[in-house]
Amino acid sequence: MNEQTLFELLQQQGVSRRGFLKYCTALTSLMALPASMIPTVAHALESARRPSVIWLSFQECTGCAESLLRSHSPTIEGLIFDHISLDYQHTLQAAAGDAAEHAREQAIKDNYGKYLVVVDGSIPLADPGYSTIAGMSNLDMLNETLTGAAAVIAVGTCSAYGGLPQADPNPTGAVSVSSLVKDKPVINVPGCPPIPTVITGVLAHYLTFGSIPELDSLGRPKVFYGQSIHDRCYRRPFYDKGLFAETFDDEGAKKGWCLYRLGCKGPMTYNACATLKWNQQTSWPVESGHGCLGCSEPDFWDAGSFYNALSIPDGDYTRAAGYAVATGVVLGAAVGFTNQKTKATAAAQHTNVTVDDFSLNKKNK
Amino acid sequence: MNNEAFSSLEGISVQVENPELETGNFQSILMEIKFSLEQLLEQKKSHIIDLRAMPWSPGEEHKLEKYLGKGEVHIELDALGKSTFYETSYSGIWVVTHYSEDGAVIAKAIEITYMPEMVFSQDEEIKDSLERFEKL
Amino acid sequence: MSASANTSKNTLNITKGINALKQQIDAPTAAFFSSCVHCGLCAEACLFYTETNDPKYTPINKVEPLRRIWESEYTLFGKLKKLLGLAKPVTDEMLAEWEPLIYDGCTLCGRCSMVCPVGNDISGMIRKVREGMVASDHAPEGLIGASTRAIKIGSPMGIRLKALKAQIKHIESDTGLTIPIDVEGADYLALLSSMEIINFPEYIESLAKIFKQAGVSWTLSSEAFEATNSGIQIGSSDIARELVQRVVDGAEKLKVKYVISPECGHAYTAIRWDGPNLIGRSYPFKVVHILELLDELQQSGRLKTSGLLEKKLTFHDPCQIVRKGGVEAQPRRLLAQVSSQFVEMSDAGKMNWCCGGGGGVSANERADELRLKAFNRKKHQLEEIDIEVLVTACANCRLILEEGLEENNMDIPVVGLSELISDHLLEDNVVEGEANE
Amino acid sequence: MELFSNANDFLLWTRGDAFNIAIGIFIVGSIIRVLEIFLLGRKHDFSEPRGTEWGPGLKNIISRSAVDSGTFKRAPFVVVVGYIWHICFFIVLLFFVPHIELIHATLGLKWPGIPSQFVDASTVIAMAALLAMLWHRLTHPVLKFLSTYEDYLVWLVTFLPLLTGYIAFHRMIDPYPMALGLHILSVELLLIVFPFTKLMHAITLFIARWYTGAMMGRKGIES
Repeated sequence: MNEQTLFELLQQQGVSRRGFLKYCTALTSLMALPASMIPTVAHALESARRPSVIWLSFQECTGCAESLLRSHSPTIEGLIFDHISLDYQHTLQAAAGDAAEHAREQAIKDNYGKYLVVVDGSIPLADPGYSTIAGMSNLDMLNETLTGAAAVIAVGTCSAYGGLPQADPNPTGAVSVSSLVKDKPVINVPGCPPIPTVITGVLAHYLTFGSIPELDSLGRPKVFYGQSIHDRCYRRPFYDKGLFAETFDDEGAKKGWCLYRLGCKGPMTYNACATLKWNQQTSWPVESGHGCLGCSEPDFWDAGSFYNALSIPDGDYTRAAGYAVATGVVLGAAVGFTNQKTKATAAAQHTNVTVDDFSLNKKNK
Repeated sequence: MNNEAFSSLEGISVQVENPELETGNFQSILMEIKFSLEQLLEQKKSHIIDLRAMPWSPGEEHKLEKYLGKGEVHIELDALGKSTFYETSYSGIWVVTHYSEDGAVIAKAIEITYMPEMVFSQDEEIKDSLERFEKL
Repeated sequence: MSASANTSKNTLNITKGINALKQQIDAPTAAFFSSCVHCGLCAEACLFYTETNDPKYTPINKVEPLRRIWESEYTLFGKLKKLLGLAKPVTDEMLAEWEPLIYDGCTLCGRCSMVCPVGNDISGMIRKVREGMVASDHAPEGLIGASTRAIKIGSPMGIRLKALKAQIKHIESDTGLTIPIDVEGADYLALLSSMEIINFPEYIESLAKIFKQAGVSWTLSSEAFEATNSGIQIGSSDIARELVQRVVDGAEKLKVKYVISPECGHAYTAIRWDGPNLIGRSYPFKVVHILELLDELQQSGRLKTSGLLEKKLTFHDPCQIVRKGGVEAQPRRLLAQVSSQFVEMSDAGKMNWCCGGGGGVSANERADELRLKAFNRKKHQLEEIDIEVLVTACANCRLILEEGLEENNMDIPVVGLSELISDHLLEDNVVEGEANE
Repeated sequence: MELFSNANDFLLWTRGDAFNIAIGIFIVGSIIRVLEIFLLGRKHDFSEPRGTEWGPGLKNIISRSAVDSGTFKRAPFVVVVGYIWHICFFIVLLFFVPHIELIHATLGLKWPGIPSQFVDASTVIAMAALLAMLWHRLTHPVLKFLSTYEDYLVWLVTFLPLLTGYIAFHRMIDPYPMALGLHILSVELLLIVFPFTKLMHAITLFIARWYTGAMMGRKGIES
């Protein structure tokens, strides 16, 4: 199984050399590699094998899979999907029940040590009953599936960082994949959902080079998450000029000014929306006039209001300040009155100084 | 469903409200092109600028294409969907667009070269042609 | 009275000193210490630093004993520090070390208080530290002597009424003028500083001449002629109170409407600003500085002068009268009447530099060497303008200036402003003649 | 950083609990300090005033910002660098848009910001001024003599917010939430240290200037 190289597979489908080059060009662009890498990509693909992929869905909304599969025109992403062997995806596969689980076990056995595991959704630890598949807890299934995996791709913010299920108060005790998996490489592809191009870009990288791309400190591929939304935002010049939309329908908003004051989390969010855009590169949230929510960052649900500027504190600081004023007044008054007493005591203890009191005058006498 | 109609800004006739809005990429690309043209002449070295790898404000990319204009050569290729190659009004500067089989843009680049690599017949396939002729 | 020296059971010690410092701290002091950022600008305002380049004379450093008491007694954080043994205490040794800074290296000129960017009245705080110094027996010998003489004899220089009367007699016979003494119901009671009685009796003569022309009803008091208040200089409110009380008693006895503070800096501060607070009540009379009175007489046309002194001269602003007393415009208006070549020295007016002998420094022989060094500032100021006559309005400044000029071989006569005015008084008959026209 | 699972967690903590604690200590401490001052009171002044207190006191609050020419000539460095530092610091503090947003959210006041390039330049100048002041403190005989550990502590906690702000603005630490968190934390450190150090001058100098101005005004002295 899967012993054919990708190039051979394409040839079988009647794809010409030019078609292959075009495919490589698109793939290089997809992986956000410089165009000068096209020959390298082509060379790598000539000998690349079709990997087996097991897709596990835990506490999730299927939005990530939708993002990827419902791209309304099957483009290069679709091509990539044709060229992996998706051996288990319980939402998509035809098989059900024991047969489905058998497919998973079979894929593990056949590709031991070489297959990829894609996870979307977080894993509940408070009570396994919150999410089970075929009577098996998510944690058990993850552990079992991971035994022979080459690497894990955590697709979506839920699997990458816990996401919505983990948001305060986190009733299910949801955790991310990376907090459980310590002995395998984990690639986080966060986003709610992630840009489909990014999901396929990461798969393409593994497919092409057989290795995982360079990751940042949060386990995200640097090629896609290396720069903040803010730094690549076309509205950035307005931020630098101090021109801000104050409401969603004011003159500033119409002129396309910066959305920072309307709560845009662009400065703290690392993602590729500003360049890759969404819906076949049609637009992206900021271009549509709404600030970035920061969906590719850990705990973005709990990072304060989506409509508050980033620098605004989230805590109940007015109450804290109120208590502080009251405490300050009480303590200050107490200290103040003690001081008055100290001073009054000093005044009471004062003895009138006369010139006769100087020891010099006493001696002279 | 007409996918092509929704595959680009021009397709849904968006009116750009603020044409002055610029990222500054327009100017920097012109600089990069100028530098690449010098390299092409002096060292015969081609260069590709991937237009997908940079942020654009609405309409800015279109402005660049308009600025470069269209030249004498226009090539269309049909492999895994359409691809168009045209030389701009500046010789040596090509705009290359790859479409998927459904007409969606999958890659777009400016190439500074004598002729985009992909247009040339490929050795592997010339060999294949030869084989087929030998069989005659 | 002198026998009480033996019987005084009141021992001055560090406990008393600390207690006195505790008593001195008020809201302004706390605000000042809270605000200091150690910028060091006050050093540049202090002639003891500028002329020695010794950082220990930085004004804010001088008030360190008071700051320590404030921190450990009147701030919550300081109290905690004290509880944990982290506070730096005020000890007898510390006060002994600070004594020369407080008495020899500060004339209470108040220049630092004008310069401080956060607005701290540093010289006011140094005055407060002196209270603690006195209570802990750390006052310098010279000032103890002056205070003792002031209390026991009635004058810091030991001048008795007899000596004043002799001077008066001398003046009266010389000029034919009358110097009224103990005239009940007079409008003005004139005070004198002992320096004026001994060194500059011309002042008394000038007063008599001017008041005669202006028709001012005035008197001296045999019980309260001394204006100098050594208690203010040594920094003891108790001693100062007793001395102020004598003046108030004398003035009340003669039922005068005004008391005239003479050409003496600290006398003005003592009687005008500190006095009512020392005795804890307002006066039934008003206090005017002689320059204020002369200016008023001149403005109202009662004082007429003739002729202009055609020598290049300048006015040395006495700190306590100008910077700390608010009498700045008056001497300049008066000088404009009698001189044609008046020039200001650099930093003139409320930013003028001290002569170096104020605040009791002149009475403190130990400080002589430092004082002469500090005089270099004045020397430079005077050299810049090259004048022929130096006018001032403080007998103490005048003495210090004369000594400093002599030490530096600068031949410039120093004149009191009242004296200069009286020298240019219009002759009586001419006044009448003018009045007839 | 074991306390926090990630940089965002850290940022949230600095903007949440840590901010509450810092603002609490700042408010409690500052109120105590101000009450300590006012409750000490002033003795009634029996001397006959020549002028008023309120007007000259308020005037002195403003006029003390200007130094007399003689002192300026003697210490131009302290005056010039002091001015540059305070002006640049307030530009950065009050006109950087994220700061305005914070003030708007906490105090409800709002005003227009200025281009971030100016803020950026002001930050650099303010840091340079602070470094120059540190150098001056370490070399000038008077400042060397006067300085205590507190002066250097205050210098540090004042410098850190500028440095971390600069780092965050230029994304010199990855990830950004960590940089921003460090910036906020450094400001919180400043707020906490504020009531216990000479940083209090930012509040008490108004009181000090008023008292001195009032005292002089009473005597009829131009301050």
